[in-house]
Amino acid sequence: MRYVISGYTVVLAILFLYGVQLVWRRRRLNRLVADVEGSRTPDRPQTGIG
Amino acid sequence: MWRDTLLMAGKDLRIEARSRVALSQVAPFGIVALVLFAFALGPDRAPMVKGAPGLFWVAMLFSSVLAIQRSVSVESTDGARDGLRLSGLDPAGQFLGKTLSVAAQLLVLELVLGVGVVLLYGASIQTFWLIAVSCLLGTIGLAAAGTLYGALSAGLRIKETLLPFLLLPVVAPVLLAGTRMWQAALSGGTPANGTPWFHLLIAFDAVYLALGVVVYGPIQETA
Amino acid sequence: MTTKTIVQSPRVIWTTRIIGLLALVGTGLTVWLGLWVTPPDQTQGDLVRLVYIHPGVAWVALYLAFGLAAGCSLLYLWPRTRSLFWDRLAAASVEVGVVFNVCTLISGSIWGKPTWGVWWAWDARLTSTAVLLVLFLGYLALRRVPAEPEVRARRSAFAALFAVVDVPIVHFSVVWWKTLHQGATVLNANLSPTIHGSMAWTLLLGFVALTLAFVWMLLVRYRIGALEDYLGSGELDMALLERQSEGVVPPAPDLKAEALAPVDDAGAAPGPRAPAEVTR
Amino acid sequence: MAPASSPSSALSLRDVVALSGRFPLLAGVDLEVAVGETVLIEGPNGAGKTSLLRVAAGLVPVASGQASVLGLDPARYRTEVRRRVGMLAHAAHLYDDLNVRENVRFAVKASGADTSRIGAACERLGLTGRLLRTGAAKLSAGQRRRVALAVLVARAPELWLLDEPHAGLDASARSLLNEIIAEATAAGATAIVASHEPELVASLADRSVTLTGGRVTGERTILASVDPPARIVHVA
Repeated sequence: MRYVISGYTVVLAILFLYGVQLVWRRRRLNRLVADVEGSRTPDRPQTGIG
Repeated sequence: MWRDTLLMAGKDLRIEARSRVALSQVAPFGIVALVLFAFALGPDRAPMVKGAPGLFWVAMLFSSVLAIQRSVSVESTDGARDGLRLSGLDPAGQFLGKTLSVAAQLLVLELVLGVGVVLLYGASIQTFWLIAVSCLLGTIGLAAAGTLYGALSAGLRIKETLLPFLLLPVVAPVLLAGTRMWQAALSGGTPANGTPWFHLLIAFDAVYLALGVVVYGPIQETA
Repeated sequence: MTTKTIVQSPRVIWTTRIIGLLALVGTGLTVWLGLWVTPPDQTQGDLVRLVYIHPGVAWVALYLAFGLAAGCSLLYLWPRTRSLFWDRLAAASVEVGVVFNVCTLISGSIWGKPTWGVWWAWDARLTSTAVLLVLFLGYLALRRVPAEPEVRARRSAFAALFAVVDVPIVHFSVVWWKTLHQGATVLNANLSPTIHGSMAWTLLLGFVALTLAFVWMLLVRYRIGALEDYLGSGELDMALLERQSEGVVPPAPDLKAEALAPVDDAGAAPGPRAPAEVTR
Repeated sequence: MAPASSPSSALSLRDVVALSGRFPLLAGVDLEVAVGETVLIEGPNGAGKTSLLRVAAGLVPVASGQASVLGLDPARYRTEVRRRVGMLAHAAHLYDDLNVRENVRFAVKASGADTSRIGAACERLGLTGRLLRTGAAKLSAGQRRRVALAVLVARAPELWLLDEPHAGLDASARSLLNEIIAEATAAGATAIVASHEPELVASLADRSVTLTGGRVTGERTILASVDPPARIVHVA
């Protein structure tokens, strides 16, 4: 059972951490893009990012 | 296409004849690798003889990376890359010519390393034709896949580090097939021992030769 | 100068979220069913519980992700369907696939230790999986070399093609390498235990949940690629205008549109800004 | 493979846009060059002169618009176009490990041209005696350029694309170059010469086109009333 638990833990942890990392990267990029677009067209509010 | 192949191969081999990079740098590197393997496996003959086929092919694989890098760098001086595109040579011919010249150099290298394995490790070859077939087919595969990856990495600034990483896993089947055929040859195996590997090498060669003929032109235009 | 914005339609956003949620719930259920509800196997005991995740992860890594990457790369290379969409999808697929591949190797290795007594038995399937991992790590390394998106896309698509044609050859070579040397492995019987009842359902659920997790990661990773390209191409409009203002004759007002339109067709335009991409 | 053609126009560009990544090298060029013409391309550095020649040689793909070189689409008949076009670029495209004669032979053979003119071409450019057996690595910049020119003379392409051909040449080599261009066009070839020193080529050219910011911004006829053969006589 030791092996089973560790197998589940490792696999799920890797997938979960990768997913968190993805979301974090996307958020950061969304913010960057919002900044860039905000500076280009200040009159136009950003919509629907992310 | 065949005329261009010969022209290209002739040009590359002439350059090698003049610069002797393969002879004076790549071949000694292979010998050094063989000697280092011997050091690693200890002074006893037994593990060396047992490992001889694999060590031969590992040394070949590493040396072929060097040979490919040389073949790429020949075309990257003085705008020769543009020159080759402008030359009017058929891209398929360029690919086959480069492959041919690399294969010719690797065959000489195999001869050197083969003698090295026999002399240094004390391996005795029982079935000579298995060795010959594995070397010939393996070399074609190494040269074709290498030339293809060389072209892919030609425009990259960090090709020296990237090329081995891209190429070596791809040519792993050549290592496996070559090693098994050599093992059969050293232990006096029957032709049956070599047959599946023979097919595998032919498939590998055919795939990468065909890919190169079709794709070399488009790769060259990707700059 | 028209400012194009990179927005995602609410539909895509919500689809992504729902898929992510389903993947989470599905995986959670699989874990619960796999660890507590299903019975242990007669021959393998509790070890059989690994069957609910290992094959699922392997299926995603070996078939789904790399099959998708191969298909996308081909579609990119085919002139009629050439679009950065396929390139980004291929890249996303390979990256996510590599993560699943690592999970496959780890879970396979953990399963192998109690079964075979060693972490790495040079089992044919695990070995070809490892070679596949290295091949596609090379692909990712190649992508990391700075280049224009179109150049990078072409180069990567070729690299993916070269690697993919190698996969069957590697597979056969490794299988023969193993079997021709030591005779057929008898351990395969342990790897495919008879499955019925709650086990079958859990297995199926695991496959579905992991596939959904893959799809969710793919969508998010694609979005990241699109955003990165968008940020990288921010200077395009400025470059075009500057270039034209070098001319003595004032450029025609619609010149920029003309100059860019065909690039759009070729899929070479800053993809995420094109209207078609907005809904992705 | 390619349609056998005796086109009336050597180069025809219609609203051609060419990109390097996202940078527009050419931003909508219209240019017609008739067979037998000598056209001078003028313009400041970075105006797109080299890019125009590279598009004509099929080295840079056309992103939009239409290009036809010797009546052929350069994207479709890439090899065919490159065999019939000769380009003198900044780099001489020489292999350092080969000597002059070998470099010339390889380049001429590669283009499928007759190798019988090689000797005369080398002699013409002063590549004789020991120089022929000198490795390309030991050549000076001017000598490299002469080797590249010898290749062109031996190949006798239908369309000559010369990028700053006078750069790095001394006065006698410059007048030799002009002579060669004049002879080639007299024999029916077309020449497109990019230069920011137009006075060096002006005596040869039928007309001059000015590029700025990747577009054609001016055009003038240099020797309006002189038909090519008469002018060649005059120059030679």
